[in-house]
Amino acid sequence: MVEVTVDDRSLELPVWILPGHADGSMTIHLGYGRTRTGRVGSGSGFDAYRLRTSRAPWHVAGARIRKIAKHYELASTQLHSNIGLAPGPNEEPGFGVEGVEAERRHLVRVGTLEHFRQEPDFAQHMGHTPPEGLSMYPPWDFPGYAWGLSIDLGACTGCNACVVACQSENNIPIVGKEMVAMGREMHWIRIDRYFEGELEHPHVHHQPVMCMHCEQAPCEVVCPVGATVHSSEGLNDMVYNRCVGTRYCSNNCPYKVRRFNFFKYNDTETPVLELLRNPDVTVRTRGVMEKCTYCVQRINHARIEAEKEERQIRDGEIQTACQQVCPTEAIVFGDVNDPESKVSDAKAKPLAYDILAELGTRPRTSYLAKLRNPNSTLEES
Amino acid sequence: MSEPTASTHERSFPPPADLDGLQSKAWIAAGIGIAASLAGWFLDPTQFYRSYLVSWIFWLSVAAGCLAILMLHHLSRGAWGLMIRRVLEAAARTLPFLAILFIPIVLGLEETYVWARPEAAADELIQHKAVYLNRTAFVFRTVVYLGVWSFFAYGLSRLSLRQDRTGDATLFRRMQVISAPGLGIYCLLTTFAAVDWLMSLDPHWYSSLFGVYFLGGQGIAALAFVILVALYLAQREPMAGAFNAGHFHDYGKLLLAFVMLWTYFAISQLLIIWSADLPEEITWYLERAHGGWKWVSILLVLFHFLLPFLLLLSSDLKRNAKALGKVALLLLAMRWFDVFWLAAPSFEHGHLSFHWLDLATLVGLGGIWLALFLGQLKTRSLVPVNDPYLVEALDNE
Amino acid sequence: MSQIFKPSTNTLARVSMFGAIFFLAILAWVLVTLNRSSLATRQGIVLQQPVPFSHDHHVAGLGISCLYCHTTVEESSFAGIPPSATCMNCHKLIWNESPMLEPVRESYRTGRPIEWTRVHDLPDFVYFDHSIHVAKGIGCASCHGRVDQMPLMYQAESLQMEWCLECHRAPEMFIRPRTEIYNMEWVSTDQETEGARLIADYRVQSKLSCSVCHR
Amino acid sequence: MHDQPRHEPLEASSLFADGRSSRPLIEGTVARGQLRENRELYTGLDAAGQFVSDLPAPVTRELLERGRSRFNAFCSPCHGRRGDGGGMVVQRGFKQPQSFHQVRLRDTPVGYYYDVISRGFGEMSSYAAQLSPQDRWAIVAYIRALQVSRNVPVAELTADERRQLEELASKVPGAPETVEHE
Amino acid sequence: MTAPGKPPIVAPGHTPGSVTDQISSIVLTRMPRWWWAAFGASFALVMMLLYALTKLVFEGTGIWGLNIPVGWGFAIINFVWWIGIGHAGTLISAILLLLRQEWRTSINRFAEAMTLFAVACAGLFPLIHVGRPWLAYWLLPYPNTMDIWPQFRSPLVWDVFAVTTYATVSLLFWYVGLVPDLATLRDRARQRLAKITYGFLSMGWRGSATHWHNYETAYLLLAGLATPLVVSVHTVVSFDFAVGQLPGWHATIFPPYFVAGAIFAGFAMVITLAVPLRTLFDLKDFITIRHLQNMGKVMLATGLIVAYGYVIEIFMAWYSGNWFEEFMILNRIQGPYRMQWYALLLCNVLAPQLLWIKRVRSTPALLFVVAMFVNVGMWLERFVIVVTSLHRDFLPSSWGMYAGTRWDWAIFVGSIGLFLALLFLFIRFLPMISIFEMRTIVPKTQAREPDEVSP
Amino acid sequence: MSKAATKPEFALMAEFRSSRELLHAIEQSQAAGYTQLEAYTPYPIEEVWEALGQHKSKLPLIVLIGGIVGAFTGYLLQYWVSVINYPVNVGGRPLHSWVSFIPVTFETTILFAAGAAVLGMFALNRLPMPYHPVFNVPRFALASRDRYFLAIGSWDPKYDRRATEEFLLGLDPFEVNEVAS
Repeated sequence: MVEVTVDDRSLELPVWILPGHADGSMTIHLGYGRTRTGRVGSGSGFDAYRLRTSRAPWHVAGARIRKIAKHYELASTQLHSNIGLAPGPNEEPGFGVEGVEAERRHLVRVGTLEHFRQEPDFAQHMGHTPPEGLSMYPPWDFPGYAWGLSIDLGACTGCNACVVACQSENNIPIVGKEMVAMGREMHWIRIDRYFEGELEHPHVHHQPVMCMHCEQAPCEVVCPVGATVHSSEGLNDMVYNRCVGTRYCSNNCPYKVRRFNFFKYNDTETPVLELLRNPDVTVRTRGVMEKCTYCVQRINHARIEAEKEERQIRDGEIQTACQQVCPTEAIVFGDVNDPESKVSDAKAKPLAYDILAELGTRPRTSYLAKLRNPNSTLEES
Repeated sequence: MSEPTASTHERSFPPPADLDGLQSKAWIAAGIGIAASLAGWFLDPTQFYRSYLVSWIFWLSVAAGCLAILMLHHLSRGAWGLMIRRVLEAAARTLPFLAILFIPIVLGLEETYVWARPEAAADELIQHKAVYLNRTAFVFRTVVYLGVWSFFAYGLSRLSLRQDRTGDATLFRRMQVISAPGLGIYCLLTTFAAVDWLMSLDPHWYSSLFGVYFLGGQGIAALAFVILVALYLAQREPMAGAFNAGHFHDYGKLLLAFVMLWTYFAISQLLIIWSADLPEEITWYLERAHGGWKWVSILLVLFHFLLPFLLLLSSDLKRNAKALGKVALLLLAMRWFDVFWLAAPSFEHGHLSFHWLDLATLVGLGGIWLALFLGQLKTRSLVPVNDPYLVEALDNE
Repeated sequence: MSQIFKPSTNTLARVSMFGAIFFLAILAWVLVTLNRSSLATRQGIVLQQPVPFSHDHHVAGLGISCLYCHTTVEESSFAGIPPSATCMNCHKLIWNESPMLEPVRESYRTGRPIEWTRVHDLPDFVYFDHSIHVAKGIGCASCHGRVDQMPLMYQAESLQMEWCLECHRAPEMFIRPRTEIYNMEWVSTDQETEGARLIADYRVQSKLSCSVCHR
Repeated sequence: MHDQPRHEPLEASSLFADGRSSRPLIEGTVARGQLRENRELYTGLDAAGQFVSDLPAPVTRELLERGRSRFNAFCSPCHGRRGDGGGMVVQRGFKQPQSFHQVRLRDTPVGYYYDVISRGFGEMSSYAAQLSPQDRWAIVAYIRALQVSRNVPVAELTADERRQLEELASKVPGAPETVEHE
Repeated sequence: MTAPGKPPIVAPGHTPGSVTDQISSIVLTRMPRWWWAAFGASFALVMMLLYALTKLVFEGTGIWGLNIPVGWGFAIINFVWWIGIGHAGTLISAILLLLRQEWRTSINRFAEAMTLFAVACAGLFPLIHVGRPWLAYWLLPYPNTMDIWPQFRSPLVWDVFAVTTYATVSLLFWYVGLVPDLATLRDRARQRLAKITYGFLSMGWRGSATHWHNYETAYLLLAGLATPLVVSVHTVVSFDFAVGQLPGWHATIFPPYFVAGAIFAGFAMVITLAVPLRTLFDLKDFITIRHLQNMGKVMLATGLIVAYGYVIEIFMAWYSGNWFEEFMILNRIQGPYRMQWYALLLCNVLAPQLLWIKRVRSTPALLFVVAMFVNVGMWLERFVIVVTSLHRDFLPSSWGMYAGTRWDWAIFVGSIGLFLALLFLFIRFLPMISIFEMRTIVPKTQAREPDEVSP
Repeated sequence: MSKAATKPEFALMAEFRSSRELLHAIEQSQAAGYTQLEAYTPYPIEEVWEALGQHKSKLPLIVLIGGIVGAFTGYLLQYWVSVINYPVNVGGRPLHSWVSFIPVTFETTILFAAGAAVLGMFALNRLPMPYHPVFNVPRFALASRDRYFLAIGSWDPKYDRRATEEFLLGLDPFEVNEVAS
């Protein structure tokens, strides 16, 4: 921890050094350090208002910083220091290995406009994509709807709106700092952040990751009770009430998008919280696995309405919660069997790619590679 | 019963005279086979090299398997092994000759192995393995495998012969001490040999069970061969009086155990690869499930496992030398199919086809090998007469 | 050594061995039966209600349609329990002094709803939608039984998953013309052919995927 | 998960004094997308505040079918299936409503019927909670159809219909009168 | 038949009568004082186990150190460890019987009991490791009102079948082996209750020729069935991992490698228990140096197979050219759990090499030390397989770390307590050496007629 | 045993000190024409049952049948569950995933076969039978220690209380006892 002193006011704070932050400066978040916000808010964080004056509400110059002998645990879902740099000579072996690995595994695929002009489908050649239909099993047909989703990495700004929208749509419990610190965060969609380039001025890439709804889902095969199986429309169904909680599915999920209720996370006692919850989504109890469902309650609702009117579901009629809130419209959901749908359109683009395609999982969620158009002179400097 | 009794020395077990006749027949078969193979080499060198590789691996697995079973026998000191020890030793002593017979494979390396071809340089994955999969290293390793095996084969044979002469009761202990690390080294080397000779035919594919699977197959090949030789010997003096139903019962049980083991490995590998369905692993099986290869796969399931397994369950059959011989013959034939099934789909990536060169090289190499084997067999007494366990072995019920 | 056991122990020993097997079989049978009995399903059990409302009287006796009270059955997942106002449509003039109906009047006066005891209570992890079933030709009586013959309401079917699947696996055996949805007495003369025709006419897709009911 | 801490429709809630989890709409609030701007459609009144005399929707067979099913479910208990006010509830002592077949009501504009369904009349309560505006108009249309059905001049009947009518009359002496007045 | 230069499998001077008396007297007389102390100590651990389990059921798996990349931890490690240990008993009995290795006789009963108790401990873990243990019965195929069945493609269902079959068959095998001895105890017991109990359990065994004939056939057949069963059980356990896609789990070598590891661990545990027991109960005449030597050899052989597995795993990871595989190995060698990996190599590969030396094989104390190394090493092996593979898998963004909590440890240690407690009860109430089989081999090892015995 | 006086005895039983004596006695009894013999030994001795003419046990057949039943039960259960009763797409695997069905089929095979072996053995041995006349002989307790017994059943056509006893005594037993029924 450090002590920050501005004029005669000082505050003890934990620090987190991130790449790309301007030298000689620090960012302090306001809004924390509260004392009377109830169970969740009280005692969390540090009250930065103590450093703030009405004369200089947003920027303060001349702050002094001093290291103090205290430790404070920070909980983060992105503790993975994803820096695309090899470990330095003085660093512990393994440091920064995540970043090196992320790059080597072609999870985020980025190109420049120049690159794109030369080779439009460059993203599809970055990893190993097995030939289509290569499998030991006879193919399954999805004759009706086939839901799919596409995420444009170029559009994603990492704002986290999708994470919050998903949380409120799907009755996802808030687990608190302790659990997050143990690696038990409960998000059905997460935004993986990767830094690329030099430590001083890295490029930051954001990649939202949710259940890929793999057509050959590794999670399903290993479930002993059939609590996660495929629907006729290609959804990777998660049946909470059938789940006994072996966690085998999570272990076998290459994307690690499944979340487990290690404790009874949902508060079942406080009546006011009952009003908060989406009545169309199960409130999960302890001991069951959960994950992104592509907002299946919305799909079902749309299907029922369409069936009552004896028509097809229209493209865009179903919006997943994450899609609905995405300010940059990076997320597109729809029927991939419909060649006219927006999602089919996105998936047909040359930039489209699947992550970990080499595992033959055939994800229904795919990505559009990120394109940058750097000004070469600016980039140099 | 703990001391060798005098009766052992009274009996001697010289090789029967008609082994010579058999050997001549083997040489004739070898001549015909080799001539045909040479003709094939002129007509279709690629096919010749491929067929030759399959045939060579088949005969090698008989010989090398005999070495493994010999060491297993020394280690376990079971009475079952004594009656066939000389057969095993003779087969194992052919290993250096098989090394010479490997030369054509080296000459045709580019015809059989993708990684040895110039276009392999364009393949990223093969380039990754180039440190391991290159001509020099490949030949060097094969020489090491056969060299080390031959070393053990001759070492054990020499001690065994010395035991015949001196009757030194401590020699069996020395053979045991050699066999313990010997078997371990053997298994390790065979694993790598299987990778080199067979697995690398499809240089993109890998399976860590492959070596063990090949070992299991070798056990069957060797045992089946030994049972056939034992059956042949048991019909002639002096061994006619020595072999009894109990011995064949033991061999049958061992054969059953190896059939089960082989099946176990085969199923394990299939099940693991099938369940995970990883694109880089399944191609190997897909090749063997299409284009006619499916029928070979089914053939292997039925006749390499199911039928022999069911037959060998019966103790009456195991005690009946002739019936057991028929099962052994079937299994030996299936061993060829297995090696063929392991190798051939990776050459062409296409339809199943048999070529007459498959047969020609099999007969040619087989003739040579059998002749060499018989030549080795007839140099010694058919039973290690001074082994302390011999009486027990002869009494075996 | 001398005898420890009497000769009769032999019979006892054998009988007890077979008895054990028999006992286990009986136990299994009892468990299976109990699991499907009304103890587990509440099937056929009349529950205590604040007002002894008789469907028999209102439906069979007066010929009031299901829809008159359960108004949302065609539109929403939930068929709807009528507000006291609906009762009062008639009961402000009829039986308007009956003590039996006092809770209704009180509710109407105060605006505090009558607390009915739920008869058809699916677990909360099951998402049943009335509207689509009604739209696709599944009559009220198919699931709720002959409500018109129930003086007091009870659960007519087990509502267990196997019961749901029975219909979802073979909807043609249960479907009826849309015009007969609220007809309690309707019976098909030729369910199999008629059913198959209706399945095609109504574009019925009987879903068996888990997420159709569980989400 | 059998009983989850969230609200099923009409489930009880311990949070509110009246025990209801389904909260009544607060006065004056309008749900998203349900602002009712079309005055004629939603009130049955025209710009001048007079009852509209034309249906605000095209009269189709479907509309009439819909109207019939709604009428039979919601109106017939009192008004009777024929609209003459002899429903089952009336037979049990409810105040008898007027017959739709009176000349006065035949001439009343459709907006009036809509208004009565929506807001009630006399002992009749409002059916706005049970019936959507569209359904109410459908019922109005059906009432009109009922009224017409009693007043077709014989000349307008087809030959076939006339024959049927005569057959009926021959079987039941004085049938037309009894039918008319029951 | 005794080979030259080998210690005998029964000490000289024994007769069928003396063997019968000595072994049955352990059961029929009072237990020594240390037994009570040892049993009490292990029983205390059982109580701790119960406490921890209660806590677990009421609060949830969250009390363990699990998290999302590492969804399996101590529970599965312990399961595999125990089930591995549970392989030696049936294997010793079955395979050695089939191979006509008579030295098995004096250790088979005790090893089989060990199998049963280890399987009982192992069986506990899959049950408690699930999030909702009260629903674990859904893994069984039974007619139910949901019309939903187990998902037979899942290795966990195979596990259920394999482990229950194994437990059942081991129990039957053990019980069948016990029947003639129960008859012996019935004939020797003094107290009426003991007589009736042993008499009831022995089912009226008379030892007639007909009995023995069918009995021997059954026993041999059971051995023949149990041998592939033993192999299948750990194979199925290995499928729990190998069937997945996870690097470090998905390896075709796993089945034989796990089976060898199981036998390795099982023999180590037999030695761990046999060495003290033969001293404490004065059974050196029956569990001789020869037995210890042989078990040492089996341990060495299986240890070498396990080492072979390590070598092939590393080689194939490189040879595959699959970066995920290569990274998995690199992460074992230099990742955060590298110490566990090195310790595992020390325990499982280096320590057993001492067994090449005959002095080590024939010195009980040294053998015991090596066995302890192997016990620890095999636990570490499962730790490495489960945790190091999971904690860094495909997407670096979801990597994590894992450490057991005190509840993890309490349950692990508690399960050892349970195992020991059951074992102590076993030696209290049942003959830990097969008496009738000892009677069988005594005449062969002792070239003399049995003595006159007064009734 | 007062009962023995009133009821006809069950058998006569001679006790021997060694298996050789027992084998010899069996041979002699058979030579003398006795057929209803039963021998009791403290441990299995193949020669004894061979001498009594028991060669093949029916048990292997029972076990084989058990195994076959088990294999079919296991496989058909899985097939019915996965293909017929509730076919579900699980991770794109075929409904009839025969490869995945191997382990369970194997386990049920073994389970049924082992069950058949144990139950078959008890059935063939007519156990449980806690009471048996031979237990009436006090010294029979030694049959589970180190003594060998030969019993000649009283239903043997050649059986004669006096003559048989004399015959048995002539075989040099340790003792001859009457087995009360």
